[in-house]
This record gives sequence, structure tokens and C-alpha cells, in this order.
Amino acid sequence: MEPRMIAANNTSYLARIKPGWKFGALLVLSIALYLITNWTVLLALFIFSAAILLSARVDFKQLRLPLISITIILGVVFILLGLQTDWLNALRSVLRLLTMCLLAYAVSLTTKFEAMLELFQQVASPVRFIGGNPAQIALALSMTIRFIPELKKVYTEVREAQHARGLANNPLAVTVPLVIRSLKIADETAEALDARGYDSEPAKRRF
Amino acid sequence: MSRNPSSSQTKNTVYIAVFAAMIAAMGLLPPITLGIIPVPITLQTLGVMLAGALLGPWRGAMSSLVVVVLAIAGLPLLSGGRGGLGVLLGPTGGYLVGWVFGSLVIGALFKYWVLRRTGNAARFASGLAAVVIGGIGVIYLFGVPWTSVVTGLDLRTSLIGSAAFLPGDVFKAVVTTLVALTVHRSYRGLMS
Amino acid sequence: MVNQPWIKRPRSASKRCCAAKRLEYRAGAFVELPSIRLENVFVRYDNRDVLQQISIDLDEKRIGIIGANGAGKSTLSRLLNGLVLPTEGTVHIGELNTREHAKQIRRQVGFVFQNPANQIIMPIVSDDIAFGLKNLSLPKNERQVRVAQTLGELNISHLADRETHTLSGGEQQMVALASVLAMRPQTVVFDEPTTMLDLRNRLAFQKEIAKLSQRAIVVTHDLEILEDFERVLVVTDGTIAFDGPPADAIAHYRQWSHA
Amino acid sequence: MVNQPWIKRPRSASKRCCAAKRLEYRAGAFVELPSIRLENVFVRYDNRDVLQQISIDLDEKRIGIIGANGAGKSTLSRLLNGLVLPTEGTVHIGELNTREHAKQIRRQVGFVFQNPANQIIMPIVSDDIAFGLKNLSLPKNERQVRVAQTLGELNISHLADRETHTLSGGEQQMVALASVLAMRPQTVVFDEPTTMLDLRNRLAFQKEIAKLSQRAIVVTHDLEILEDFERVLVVTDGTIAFDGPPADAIAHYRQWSHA
Ligand SMILES: Nc1ncnc2c1ncn2[C@@H]1O[C@H](COP(=O)(O)OP(=O)(O)OP(=O)(O)O)[C@@H](O)[C@H]1O
Ligand SMILES: Nc1ncnc2c1ncn2[C@@H]1O[C@H](COP(=O)(O)OP(=O)(O)OP(=O)(O)O)[C@@H](O)[C@H]1O
Ligand SMILES: O=C(O)CCCC[C@@H]1SC[C@@H]2NC(=O)N[C@@H]21
Ligand SMILES: [Mg+2]
Ligand SMILES: [Mg+2]
Repeated sequence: MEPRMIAANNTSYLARIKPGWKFGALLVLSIALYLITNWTVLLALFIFSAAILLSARVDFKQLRLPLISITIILGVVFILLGLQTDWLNALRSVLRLLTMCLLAYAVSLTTKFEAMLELFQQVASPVRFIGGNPAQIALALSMTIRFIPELKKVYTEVREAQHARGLANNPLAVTVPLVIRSLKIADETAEALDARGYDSEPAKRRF
Repeated sequence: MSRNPSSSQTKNTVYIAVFAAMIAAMGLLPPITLGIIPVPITLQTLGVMLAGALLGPWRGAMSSLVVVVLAIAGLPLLSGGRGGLGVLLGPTGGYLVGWVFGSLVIGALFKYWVLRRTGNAARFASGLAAVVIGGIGVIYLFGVPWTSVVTGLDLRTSLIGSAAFLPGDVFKAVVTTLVALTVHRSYRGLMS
Repeated sequence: MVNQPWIKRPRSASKRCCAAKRLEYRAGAFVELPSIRLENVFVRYDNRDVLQQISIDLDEKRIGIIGANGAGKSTLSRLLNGLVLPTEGTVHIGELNTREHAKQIRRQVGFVFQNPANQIIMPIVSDDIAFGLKNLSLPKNERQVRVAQTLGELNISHLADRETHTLSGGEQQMVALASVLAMRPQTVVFDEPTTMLDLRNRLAFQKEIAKLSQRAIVVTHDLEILEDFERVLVVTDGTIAFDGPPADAIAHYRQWSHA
Repeated sequence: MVNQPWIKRPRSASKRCCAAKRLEYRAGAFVELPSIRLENVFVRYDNRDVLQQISIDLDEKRIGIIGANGAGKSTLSRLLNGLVLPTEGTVHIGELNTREHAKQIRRQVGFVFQNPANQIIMPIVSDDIAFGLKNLSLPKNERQVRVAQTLGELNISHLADRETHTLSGGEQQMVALASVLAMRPQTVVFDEPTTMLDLRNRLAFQKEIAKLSQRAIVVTHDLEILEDFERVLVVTDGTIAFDGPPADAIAHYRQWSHA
């Protein structure tokens, strides 16, 4: 599976709201949820969040796995909490979490990956006051995406090579070459960045 | 030294990206499921531990942070192909925050303690201690209370639940220590 | 030249399978190498045929495989030790089937990859070669003997105590070869083993291959090293477009490439 | 794909430097190429001379560099754009000195590495090519024009929107070349550009090099691609053991290798 942008083609009204607003709203609502103890209000909010998710016409195929996973975990939580405290409390807790997750997915699935990154970069821009460099952060993020398939390939190649020595399932025999090759890739890429005239600000702080 | 040092910042950025990619790639291997409960027992913690032990505190923590940020931004990088804001707000979100501080602590311990020791036994013992403190202690320190706060379960139950991860994490800690010490022998000066 | 009285007989396999061909090692040469047989093999990825209906017997001791990028050479070579399993059809090494006897086949068919960095684990050359031998559960002193012997055979004894990652590309390639030969396989498959080598090292490598008592199957873009091979296959678009002596095969391939 | 208008612009480097020879780019061809001059260059690693006292002028448009593994070819080629600085001596490109004018020299001397995968930094082809242009602080619309133009010149416009990691080795090599050519350097240095290519792709690559209006300096073990070069250097143990037309240089190198 390749990393792919989750919110690729959503065009609903939610997709048109600025990511900053969506994030802010999500944050406020999440905190508010913990202040609410009335289970009927929580239930209403849960239905509201499901409605938002539905109205945003998100691609539900992408939600299948996460929803199954969260449902099972919450099932366990519900039972444990019910046995330990009382069932109403368990219900409140589960409703809260479900609401939060549905809203979070509504934001994720209606915000383009690039827009999300841009927001993060804005949020992170004060790092320049402590000696960080937002441009470097942006570069690190794109390079990571570029290198994920590369490292998967390295992993497969190393597994294959060790398979021939009967060592494919030896964690040391697979991990050491994987790490060494990653370091070499990094060295060469840094050199290539240099050769292409990439110019980072002189480091203001030592890493 | 006549090689024109790639600006050290450029090099750091690339190291961070490559190790972040390694952590992410490790999540693409299928997660183990315990019975019916899909707990994310993931190889990614191996990557988090390695990033700290090999790159040092600052770059190690940045590698973990990059993965967490990309996952929250929506890339399906976490085990089982999950991503998006939900993973942070969900019951295991605290562990993700723990990754960043875990690799930071491992890196600091390696840089200022483990790699200054001599003798194989001493190095291994201190290395393992460092990885266990940072890669298990610190990560659980964030993960366990988070689960408890988010779900409303009490701390004890949350702690007992985290025991499902323990055997795997101890194994990963041993592998990390062996690998890191071997690689540091080949690639000297990684952290200087 | 390579002395290997300890070659594993395909023991346990013979239990499950029929009368495994016995191999006798006599005076430095195999009396007989088990033949490699592909029957009606297809390999498909995502519904695309990467290899199509390949049926072939490989009996010679020196076999080359050439062809265009993406033609399927690496896939074909990986079939031979079970790294890739056929989507359809079967691959037999002697009486062993890659699908069923993966483990024994892996011991019989060694594999040397293009990038030696994939294979090298330990920081010191001799430790690295010994690493794989632990898996054969050889006792420690025998391991040491075997390591020294293998390094000697390849004329790289001087590298024994060197740090693996400071070696040049060519030296690393030789160490990777040693680590595979130390396991005493009967067949060694090479996937583009000379890409980083200079002319001299290529000649040296060519000589090493010529001296091997093992069967060697070499995938390469470097046509010169195949000159004294017995047989060369040209792979084109997932089929074997030509199969014959090196000079003819290379002529066929050159013609195709210029077309 | 990831949009980064916040990339730092290279500030006014030209202030520090002298009268750089003006080059006019006209109808796809440079009117004049500045000559490359190495004066009394030594490169030392750990007190070992990797290159010794090299003094040489490079004026030709097609220059090959051959030699044994570890002879110092890559080090020599990296001197030319300041990736390696001489321990002693100087390297000048026209009037520019690699030690003092690193930044301008990077613009004039492009570098294509052996492994194109490590040179490609962005997830999408056209973004990768635009990346270097941002470092030149070209405005966005000019960048787009330049990207399209470069892809067109190399006949790979169809790759513009592909994800870089899905490209074949040959395609990656072309993209790496495009990303360097997009910066309109006057000289392109290649360090073993054809190691992973089959015969057909190698021929295609050879043709691309022949067509370049830029100066090309090619380090390679693949002697065939140097046939129509003007000048070939043979590097042996850190010195230039031969310097002359390709046929003679190759003969010299072959003789040395067989010795
Ligand atoms: N695991 C895989 N999944 C999908 N496609 C694959 C896989 N492995 C190989 N292929 C495809 O199969 C075809 C043949 O690949 P193979 O590696 O065998 O070619 P090759 O002849 O070795 O080429 P080269 O000379 O470039 O090494 C290619 O098109 C390749 O993309
Ligand atoms: N950064 C470095 N530190 C120490 N030694 C180095 C470094 N870079 C190169 N060397 C050494 O310098 C010598 C020349 O290396 P170089 O890479 O220039 O050789 P080359 O001619 O390109 O060889 P090849 O054909 O294998 O690529 C080698 O012995 C190498 O080990
Ligand atoms: O994928 C997620 O949602 C977060 C993963 C958290 C996994 C934690 S990290 C420590 C512990 N060890 C594991 O293998 N998994 C958990
Ligand atoms: Mg191949
Ligand atoms: Mg070189």
C-alpha cells in the first residue's frame, strides 16, 4: 500500500472551509465533550457528528478499517468500564470517544493533505524564533513521503539477500543492512541536494 | 577534511526524513492481532527506538515527530493503514506523543552515556537500559494515562491493558540495542 | 578447487519426496549436479504476466541470462531458489520442488545480489562470513576453518580483519560472494554482480566464476563476462527469445537492442 | 506536490565574486564554455593521498574519465563542482574558484549521480525538476515553463505527473538528468550513469549525451559509451596516467587492467 492522500476528491461544503477553522472547531469541541456529563446531550452530539460525516459525502471505504478498529477497542472499554463503574458512565465515555473520532475523520477526509501540511507549517512557523527553519521542515516532510517506497524496496531487497543466506528471519541480519543502507541513502541524498544548489540557512543551533 | 561538508543542516534534514520514512515503512508490515482485539502491536516502535539510538536526541525526536505529523495530516502510515486526526484523539494517541519523547530520551542516553562506555558487556547493558527507559518507560508514560483519560478507564486497567505490548516491546528493545551498537561500530561519529 | 566434502545431501527431503539424486563429491568436482527444471512456469504480478509459459532444463555449469530492463531476468533467477514462486507451473531442483522444499533448496542454491550492502551484516569481514554459518549449526572451530578456507579460495584472505563498510564496492562484492560460498551451495545465482567493478576486478571475477566447482547462473548486462559460458538465455518480454551459445545469444541481443 | 514558497532564496552571492565570464544561452547552445582548470590539486583523506598533484585544463565538450576501482575518479569529478574541496591547490571554473564561489559553481556545473533514486527528492516528477529551480529563485510561472521545456527536450513529457518511485531505472536516470539540465548548467558531470541500464537504454543515453549542448564529463566503467568523446583521462592511483583520445586511452587502460 502506498501512502495516498486521503481527502483526494472531496468537494463537499466541509472541504471548502479553511483547515484552520476546522481544526480549531475540532479542538474546542473535543474539550467541550469532556465537560459534558449528560448522556442525552452526548448522544445528540454523537448523532450530530455522524450527520456531519454523512453530509460531507466522504469516501467510506477509507473509514472501514479505522472504524472497525475503534469499535472493537471501544467495545472492550465499554465492558471494562461498565463492570468497574456503572453502565451509564461507560456509555458516556464511549459516546464521547466515538463523537470525537467521527468529527476528526470528517476533518481529515475533507481536507487535502497539502492544505493540512500548509496549516502545520503555519503553526510551526514560530520555530524560527528558537532557531528552527520552516523550509527545512517542509523539505523533510516531502522527502519522507518520497523515501517511504524506497525504504520498502530496500527492506524487500535485504530480506531477499538474507533469504539466500538462510537469515531472512534473523532480526539482526535484516535490520543492520537496512539501517546501513538507509544511512548511505541519506548521505548520498544530502550530497545530491548540495549539487542541486539547495541552500539551507547556516545552522543556528547544533543538532 | 577536504570533503565539502554538506551544510550540516541539510544533512540533518535528510537523516530525519530517511529515518521517518523507515519508521513509516515499518508500519506497512501487517500488525499482529491478539485474538479478536486489533491492538496495534507494531514494528514502528522498533523504528522509533532506532531513530533515537542512531541519530541522537534531536534528530531522533524529529524523525518520530515527522511520522506523527504526516499520520495526523492524513497519510495512512500507522499500522493497519490508519491515519488522520482520529488516531491522535483515539485511545492509543498518547503512545504517538510518547514516540517523540521516547526517541528523544533514547538519543540523549545513547549520546551522553551508552556510547561513552567501553567494553561490550557494559555497552550492551547500558544500551538496553537506555532503550527500555526511553522506548518503553517514556512511551508508556504518555500512552497509559492518555488511554485512561480518553476512555475513562482507571489507570490500573489501562496499565494492565498495555501489558499486551510489553513482550513485543522488550524484544524490539533487545534488537535495537544489538543493531545500534553494531552500526555505531561501523559508522563512527554518527552523533558527533 | 573449492573443497566441500560436507555438502549436505538432500536428506530429509528424500523422505517426503521420491528418490533424490545422490551427489557424490570426488576429487574436487561434482560428479553430477542436480538439474534445474522449469515446467510451464508463469509469474504474474497484478494480473500482468512477467514470465510466460517457460519450460526449460538447466544442466550446464555456466549459464548466462541477458535481456532488456524489465524483461524478467531477475524474476527468472529468483525462481531458482524459491525467492519467487511460480504463479503457475513448477520449478524443480533435482527432485526438490521450490514450493514444497524451500528450506533445502535455499541451502543448495546460493544467491549473490547486485548490491553487496544488502548482504553484509557485521562490521568485520570474517565475522560477517561466520554469521551465516551459525545457522548451519556448525561448531565454532569448524566455522573458523571454513571462513579462512573460503577467503583463501577467493584470494581475499587479506580482507579478513578489515571493516566491511570501508571496503570499496568491488571488495564488498567479493565479500558478499564469500559469505554465500561459505554455505557451500551447489548452485550460485548472481544478479548483476559486476555493475560496480572496474575492468580488472571484472576480469578477476570472471576468473573466480570460471574456477567455481559450483554451477553458476549469472544475470548480467555485461556481455563480455559471458564469453566462456556454455549457454546463454536471452529474455525478452517474459519469454526466452533465444537460448544457445554465448556468441550467438549476444549477437541476437545486440541486434534486438539496436532495432 | 508539497508547495513550499517559503524556500530560502540564495541571497546575493554575486556581490562577493569577481567578473564571472558572461555566458549567453542562445538557441539551445552556449556560445562559449568557461574552461575548467585544476592547479596542483591534492586530495587527502586521513593523511592518505587520494589525488596527487593534479594540474590539468579541461576545455573539450566531451570528456571521459576511466580507471580502476578506488583510483580516485569520483573524487576527481566531485572536485569540479565543489562537492569535494582540494586539500591543496585550486580548482577554477572560468574565473570562479570552487573554494570561494561554491554557490555559483553549483549552478554552472550540474552533477548526475550513479544512483538516480538517491538524487530524486520529490514524490512527483515535475515537482522534483522544479525543486532545483526554486533554489535558483525563479518565479513560479517561469519554473513551470522551464520544467515543461526540459521534459520536452529529453522526450519524457509523458512522465511529468508520474510518482517518482514507480519509474524504472532508465526512466529515473532520465528524470535525474532532466532535473540537472533544467538548471541550465554549462557543464554536466556524470558519475557512472549507465550501471543499471540495459544495452538499449545505454544506447539511448549515449545519444542524449551526444545531443547535449552542455559540456559533458562522464566517469564510467562502460568503455563503449566513450567512443565518440574528444578526450579521455585514465586515473590510476590518484594520478592521471593517460590523457588523450578515447581509443588510445581505452587501449592504455585495458593493457593496465590485464597486467
Ligand atoms: N514484486 C513485484 N511486483 C510487481 N511487479 C514486479 C515485481 N517484481 C518485478 N515486477 C515487474 O516485473 C517485470 C520484470 O522485472 P525483473 O526485475 O524481472 O526485470 P529484469 O529483467 O531483471 O530488469 P533489470 O534489467 O532492470 O534488472 C518488470 O516490469 C517489473 O516492474
Ligand atoms: N570520504 C572519504 N573518506 C575516506 N576515504 C575516502 C572517502 N572518499 C573516498 N575515499 C577513498 O578514496 C579513494 C578513491 O575513491 P573514489 O571514490 O574517488 O574512487 P573511484 O575511482 O571513484 O572508484 P570506483 O570505481 O569504485 O567508484 C578510495 O580508496 C576511497 O576509499
Ligand atoms: O498506531 C497507533 O494508533 C498508535 C500505535 C501505538 C502503538 C503503541 S507504541 C508502544 C506499544 N508497542 C506497540 O507495539 N504498540 C504500542
Ligand atoms: Mg534485474
Ligand atoms: Mg566512483
